[in-house]
Amino acid sequence: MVASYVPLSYYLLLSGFLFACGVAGFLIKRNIITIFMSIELMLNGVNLSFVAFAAHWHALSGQVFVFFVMVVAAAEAAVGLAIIIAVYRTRETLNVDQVNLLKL
Amino acid sequence: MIATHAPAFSQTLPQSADYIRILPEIILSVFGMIVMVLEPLLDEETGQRLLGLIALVGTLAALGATWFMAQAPGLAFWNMVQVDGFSVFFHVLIIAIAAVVILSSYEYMAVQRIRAGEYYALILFGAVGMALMSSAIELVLIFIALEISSISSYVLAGFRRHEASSAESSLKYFLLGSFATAFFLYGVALMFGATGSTNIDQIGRTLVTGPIPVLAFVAVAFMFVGLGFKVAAAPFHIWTPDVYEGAPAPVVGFMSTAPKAAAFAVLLRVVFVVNVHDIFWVIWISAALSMTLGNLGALVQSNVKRLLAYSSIAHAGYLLMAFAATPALGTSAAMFYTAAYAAMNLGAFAVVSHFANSGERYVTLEDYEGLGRSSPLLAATLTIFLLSLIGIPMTGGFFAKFYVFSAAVKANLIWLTIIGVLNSGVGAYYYLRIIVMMYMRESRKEVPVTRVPIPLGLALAACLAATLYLGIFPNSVLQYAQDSAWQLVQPGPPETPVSALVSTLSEPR
Amino acid sequence: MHLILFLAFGAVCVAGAVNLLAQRHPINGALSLIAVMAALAGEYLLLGAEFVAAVQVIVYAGAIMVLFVFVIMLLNAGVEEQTNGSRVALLFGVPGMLTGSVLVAWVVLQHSGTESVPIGALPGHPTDIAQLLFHDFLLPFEVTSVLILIAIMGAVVLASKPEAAAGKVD
Amino acid sequence: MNPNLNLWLIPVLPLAGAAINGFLGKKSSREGVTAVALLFSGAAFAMALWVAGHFSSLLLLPYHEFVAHWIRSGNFSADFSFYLDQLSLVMLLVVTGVGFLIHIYSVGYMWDDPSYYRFFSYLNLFMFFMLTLVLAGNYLLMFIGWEGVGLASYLLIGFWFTKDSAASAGKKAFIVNRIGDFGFLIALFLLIKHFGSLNFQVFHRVESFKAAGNEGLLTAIAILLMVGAAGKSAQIPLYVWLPDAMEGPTPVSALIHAATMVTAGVYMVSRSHVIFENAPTALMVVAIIGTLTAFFAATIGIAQTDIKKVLAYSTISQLGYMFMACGVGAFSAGIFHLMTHAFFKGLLFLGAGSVIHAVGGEQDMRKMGGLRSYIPWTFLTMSIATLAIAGFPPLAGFFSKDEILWKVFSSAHGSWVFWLIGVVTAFITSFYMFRLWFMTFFGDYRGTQADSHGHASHGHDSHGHGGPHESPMVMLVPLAILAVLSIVGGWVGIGNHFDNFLAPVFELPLPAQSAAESGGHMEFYLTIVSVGAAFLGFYLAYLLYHKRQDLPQKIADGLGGFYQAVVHKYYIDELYAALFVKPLIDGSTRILWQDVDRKIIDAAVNDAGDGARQVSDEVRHMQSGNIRSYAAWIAAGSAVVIAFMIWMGVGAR
Amino acid sequence: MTAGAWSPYILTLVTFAPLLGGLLLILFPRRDRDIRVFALVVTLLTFVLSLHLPVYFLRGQTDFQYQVDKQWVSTPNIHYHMGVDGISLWLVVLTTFLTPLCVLISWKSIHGRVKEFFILLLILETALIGVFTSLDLFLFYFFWEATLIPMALLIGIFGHERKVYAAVKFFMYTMIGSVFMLAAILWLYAHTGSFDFVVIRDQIMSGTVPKFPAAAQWLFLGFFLAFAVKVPLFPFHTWLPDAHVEAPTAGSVLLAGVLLKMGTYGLLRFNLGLFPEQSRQNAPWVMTLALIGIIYGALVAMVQPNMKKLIAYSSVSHLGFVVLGIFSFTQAGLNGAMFVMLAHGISTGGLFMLAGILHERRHTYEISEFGGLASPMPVYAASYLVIVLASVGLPLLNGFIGEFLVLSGAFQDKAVYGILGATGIIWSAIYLLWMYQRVFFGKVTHPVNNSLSDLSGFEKVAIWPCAAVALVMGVAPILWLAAIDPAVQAALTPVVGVASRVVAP
Repeated sequence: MVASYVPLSYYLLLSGFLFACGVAGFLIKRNIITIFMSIELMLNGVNLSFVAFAAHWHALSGQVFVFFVMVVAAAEAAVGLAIIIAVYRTRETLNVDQVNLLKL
Repeated sequence: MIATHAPAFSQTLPQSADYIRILPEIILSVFGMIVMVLEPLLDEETGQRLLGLIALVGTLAALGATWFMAQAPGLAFWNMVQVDGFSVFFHVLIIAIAAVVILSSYEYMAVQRIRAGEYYALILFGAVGMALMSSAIELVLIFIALEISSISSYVLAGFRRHEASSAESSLKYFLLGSFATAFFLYGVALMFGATGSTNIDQIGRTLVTGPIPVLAFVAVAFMFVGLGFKVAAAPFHIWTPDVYEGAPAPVVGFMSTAPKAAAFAVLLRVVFVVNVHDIFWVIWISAALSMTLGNLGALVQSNVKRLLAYSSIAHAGYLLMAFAATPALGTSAAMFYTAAYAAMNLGAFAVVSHFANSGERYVTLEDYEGLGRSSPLLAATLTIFLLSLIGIPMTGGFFAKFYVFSAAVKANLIWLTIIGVLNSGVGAYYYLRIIVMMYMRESRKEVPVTRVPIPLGLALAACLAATLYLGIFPNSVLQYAQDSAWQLVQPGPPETPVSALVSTLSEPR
Repeated sequence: MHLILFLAFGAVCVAGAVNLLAQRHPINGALSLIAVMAALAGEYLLLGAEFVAAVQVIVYAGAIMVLFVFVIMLLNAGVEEQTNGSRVALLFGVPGMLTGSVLVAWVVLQHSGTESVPIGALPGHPTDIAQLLFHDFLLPFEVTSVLILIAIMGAVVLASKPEAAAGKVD
Repeated sequence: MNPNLNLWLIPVLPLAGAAINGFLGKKSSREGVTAVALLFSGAAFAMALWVAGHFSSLLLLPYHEFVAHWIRSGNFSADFSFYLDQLSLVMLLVVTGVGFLIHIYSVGYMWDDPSYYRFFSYLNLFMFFMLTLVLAGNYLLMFIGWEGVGLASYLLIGFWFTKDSAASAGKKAFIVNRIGDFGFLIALFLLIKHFGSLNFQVFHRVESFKAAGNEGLLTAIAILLMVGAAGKSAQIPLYVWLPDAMEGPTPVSALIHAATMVTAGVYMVSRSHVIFENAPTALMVVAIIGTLTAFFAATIGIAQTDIKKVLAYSTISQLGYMFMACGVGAFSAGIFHLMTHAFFKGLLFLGAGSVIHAVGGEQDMRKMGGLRSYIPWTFLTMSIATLAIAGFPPLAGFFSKDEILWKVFSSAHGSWVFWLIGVVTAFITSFYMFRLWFMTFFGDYRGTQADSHGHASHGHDSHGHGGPHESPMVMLVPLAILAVLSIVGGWVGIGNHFDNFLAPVFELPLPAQSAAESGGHMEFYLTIVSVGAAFLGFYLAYLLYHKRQDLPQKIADGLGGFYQAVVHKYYIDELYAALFVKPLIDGSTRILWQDVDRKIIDAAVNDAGDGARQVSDEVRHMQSGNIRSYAAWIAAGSAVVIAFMIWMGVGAR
Repeated sequence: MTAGAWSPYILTLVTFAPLLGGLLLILFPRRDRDIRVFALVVTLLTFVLSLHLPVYFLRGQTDFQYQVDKQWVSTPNIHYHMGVDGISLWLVVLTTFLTPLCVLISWKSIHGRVKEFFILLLILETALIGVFTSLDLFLFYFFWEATLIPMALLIGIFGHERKVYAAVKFFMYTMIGSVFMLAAILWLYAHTGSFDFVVIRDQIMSGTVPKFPAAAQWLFLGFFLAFAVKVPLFPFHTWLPDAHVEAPTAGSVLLAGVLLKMGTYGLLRFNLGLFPEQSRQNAPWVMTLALIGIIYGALVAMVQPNMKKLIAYSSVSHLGFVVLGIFSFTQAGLNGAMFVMLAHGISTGGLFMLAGILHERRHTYEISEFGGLASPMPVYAASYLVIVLASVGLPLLNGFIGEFLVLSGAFQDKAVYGILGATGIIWSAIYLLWMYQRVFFGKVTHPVNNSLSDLSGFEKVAIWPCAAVALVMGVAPILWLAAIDPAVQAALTPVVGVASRVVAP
């Protein structure tokens, strides 16, 4: 019976993988929106480990944290997308590599 | 190993004391809403004045409120916020910064044709977040507050959004900011995993007892990345110049002081309360890097805002030196530094924003040629701020650097100190360049010099007064900082490891 | 049994994440992200966090991602072109990311203990959560209102047409 | 107890004169200036005489007079204190007396000079310093006078500063003297280090010091002192400044560069005789230098055509005699010659001045001749002086020179080599002096009026007037007095009176009659020889420059290169220029300034600055402006941080 | 004694009177004449006040006098601790003496921005006095840095062609030099818990400072570097010529007259006072540098075509004497060093004024532009000669006393030092007299020079005091030495104390 339980570390590995994917996405994707999405991916990864730890510690506060993360994610989404729109208005592009007026 | 809250449902409601302990935040948000609501009802001109006035009143009221808050030290809202000298200090600082920024924005609003309502509201709300950061001891709250301050800064950075540069800076700030936030968050998660709690005090207590799990180390690392980004510490500083260059000048003044102060407050709590002293080396290196990169980067800049951005990186480096020092000294030194830095940097940016004129046309060094002749008073003021940034006696910057360095030396960080003093020597050069431009060159280009409006004058006067006061009578402020720092780190975790660690290398050889 | 479920959901997550990286078109990226979220909801269920799972589906996958898709449509973002603006990203970033994640993974395996998590070990009853949310975490909860307020305001300020602003001052 | 002589007044009086003339002279009339100058220098002379009068009444000698503290540093102290004994008395009289006479002479000589007052102010200033030197109670005070006379001579040589040669000559004199002073200073440092004091009382400790096995140190001190003396008294190798110094007005040459200042070296050496006597090696050095200088300078004197240059070299040569004397321990003889030399050489210069004055500023003897009819008085006095210096008995020069030669031969430190050279020098001396005499006063006048006008232009003290003419009374009177002194001045040496007078200073045993007896005949023969040398010189000069005036040219051609060398003073100046001056200037300019300062140090500094900017440029390029690269930095940085922390954490447990 | 009533306040008064004046000046209307007069009055007043110090100074007493010690900042424990001994006493007076002359010399030469000029000058004076009077290391550093800005601005705003370069160079050189001192000071504070010079010195002497032996050498170097740059010692001297050539006359006067002394004063007070043992150990190479400075400076000065550059390099040479004297650790050497400081302040200050006067008339410092000036401007030439001779070190003028004492001190320490140093007297004669000849003697080469006007009233009033003081100092050095000697003796005792330990084997 015990054997069939899933070790905590598995969850953590999964969450870590998601987080890493998010980072990778930020690094390799060109489209601003996609980059933003990979940030969301990172947050999801974090959420998973929160929940896993919550279960591990028997501490609900972990789960509560997840809610707040979601709220923040929503807020970020709203503002972020607005910013993206603003940028698109001024630059007519969604490619990060072309958003580099400010440099040096 | 029990969760923060009692499993039994306690039906107690918040006491009035709880509310008093967050009174400034409440007042700020209330005024923020008022501004927001009034904004559509007023036409442009009256809007500019009235809303600004209201916001100013709000900040002043909040400042008053901090006094009440200071009267009621202790925990509030079930260990969410802790009111102590430390948090009061940063409340006052942040709110004062907000007030000054509002004052110095008055003219800017009109010149840059910016919608005042949201602007002031955002500043007020942002102040709420930052103030909370300084008093929160619950990672959840810290996270939320951090986000509030960040998001408001993202938006403020993009306020001149018909300018491509402004939008871009906003985007950069936003994307990288949330990227860093994710790191911070992951750190929090791991910390929660390592200790089973998200309450800083509890974490600290857990970690002091028994061996520290490696997970905690990783967690601290991740949190440091997140916070390091916010305070623009190398190697996470890299966003700063671009964002500062693109963002509206007064906003930069705000961004470079208030959120930084708040982030430093959090960092202080994290580093010194969650005392994983091995972070020491990371901070050591980060400090050295920040100073060096910041100063070197600034040497050849021709855009004043960008130059000051690099200088802010360097100053973050100086500040971090304090973190590498022993808690009590380091904390007080860092607190003093944030205050002094806020005063002088706000002042400098106030001048810059006034001088930049509409569309921020005049922000290159050449534009400052002969300013000493065309408007001596303004030039003299800016000079004093710059001297303070260099760290010349009679100015706050001098004592700030001085305390940080002496804290470092006390902790036997001889080499870090030498790097620091060398940097402050080299750094003098680029501030001097501005002074040289203003006094020793004749203006070649026609730069209109508009007279300084009263609000800006007030702002400048305030900054000037603060800078000089801190430079001549640093005692009171420093005393306060030290007392509160003492409270903060009491019962200070054993300092021996740190000293032992550093004393090994810092033997003069 | 649980292990199998975990692996199943996990496989979906991984697939979705990788797909997000692989896909060139934002829409596909968004869809694969939604898939990831859905699968995560499953994982939450395995961990006994029903309420979280629900919210995950409703708010995250439902609301936020819809917003994304909406914006993608609005700006009718096409397939991203393969510019290479940054060598640094590939020279330092990716290796850094890899080493970092490997290290973290190693730490997780080594030091977080492998004691397994039984199903339903932590019944996340809405009542308990409410108790936490509206009592212990009351302040953060209230503060989020400010956060959202800012978000809305920011969105309005930034997304509103510049002409509007210009016309306003004229 | 001694009566208070108020010696300090003697130097201070001329100083007052100098100050008054210096500040007020410009306004006041020539007569006023004259009055002040003569009054104060005369007062000094009178005072000196008065002191001499009271000298016998002094109970204990030397007489000390403390005036005021000067330097007090730790246990070292040097005060304004004066010191009087027979030696300084002699010097005092010579300086004030000759000085006063020359003041009088100058009134006539400089009357037409536009900056008359400046001249007398300088001249009084010189008197002040010279008297300080003579009366000083310690070496440091002496050093004041020492450098002070250097200053005065600098000012007076460069008196006609619009003339570049004059200015350069002044500078040269000062700097060469400085080189000598350098040695003097080091000697003083040695004294301070080992005796802790510079007062002349240290002499009492010299014997014990030597007994302690420090003869080497004493030798060093003595030689260094000699270096100083060589600078001041124009001895080899530092004599080069004196001939140039003739650029100054002739009275200056007479006073400073013949009678008084240049003899300061002799005085100083005699003053330090205790040290020298205890350092035989040093004595030998002094003797050699003196002898060489005497001979060497004399040879140069042969070929000079400028009347003053001839006298200059003869001065150097005569000073050489004095050092020769000192070198063999016959200090009194040296001082004796110093005194007589002051008389006749002063007279010679004044006479030469009178001649120059007469021919309107001409100094080249080839443009003179036959002047004895024009300026009889000058001729007469000059002749006396010439006889005196040539060493014809019974004139002053004879006694002193003879004394020296005898001492050189007889004294313990002496040797016949010195004597031989001395005699040859005496011959040469008499030869070139009579050469001068004949060229100037005999034959027929070779100068033209046009010349005198021509020379009037280059800033000289000349006034275009017709024909050579006798000088005014005010100039002739000093000539006369000095002439008398040149005759009788030597008589004090008869029967060793002079020696005996100075004996207490030099602590010589009074010359035992026995020694005189034994040496009596020998001394007589030697005297014959030297006098013979003098006559020989006279005859040769007569032969070459009066009887067969074509011969000199032939001989010159015969000698060829050597003659040229002599004419050009053996190219010593050129040598020094090539050896020291040029390398110094070029080296400093090229290597030190251009290379080290600019190309190395300053360049290094600036490069550091530029380097910083270079790095800064690199740093800026981190700021590529590309968001993804920024993210990459963050990711990489965080990776490092995480790795480090994990390492730490693993280490921690 | 009547001084008693004043004594606690006099130093504060003297130090801050100029600053007060400067602040008042800010409120003045821009009427140049009033500003000049006011500045003159203030500086003269300061001078008169400062005379109180030597008048009531208790000679032969070694410890600090007129002390005032109030706590300024409680933590870190910074005190407003001021006091003078025989060493700093005269430097203060030197400062207050030179500043009025600077005002006079700038009377006509400064046209634009007169107000700023005099404000800066007054602030500078306060900072300079403060450096010499403060006994609290922090306070000292405070004033030390404070001198930087006004000087840099004076050079940069009122200077000549390459003023900016010179100003920045000056600033950066000194800044970077002094930060090391800051580090050293901080270390001392960290390990002694005090900034008070006296306290720290006593603690070090009693050997109660933890880790001191290990750090001492570095601390010594930290202080030394800051001072060496200021002096300036040989390899660090290149800022000086530029700064001097570009600076306005008053700037040069104070720079050469006082600022450089800050360096030597620091060496004497702090390096000797706090690190006697290290001073001993490092003396050989320090003295070598000093000797190089003496000879090198002189030789380079000799070939300068620019009068001000020449004087600047001569300062390098003279200050070399000072360092030589200080590190000879002999009574004579230190007395001499102190005396050279004062003498150099007077004579070089005078030289710069004279050069400035010439520049006013001809707007150039090139020596080749002049020649034969003695004819058109005799009084000027005479005054110049006196100052030159003082600087050459002619007995009975101030230069000689100091150099003689220094050299004899150095000689007592090691003969070769004295001998090499003594060559300096030859060099100085060469370059100064040569320059004097080229400028004043010979015929007037440039016709324009014929019409040069001689010294004006103001200029006489500015120059002649220097000449007079030079003479008095030469004739009656006892007046100064009486106060200096005991102080120097006190300063020496620790060094002599360690001497036995160090040079034993």
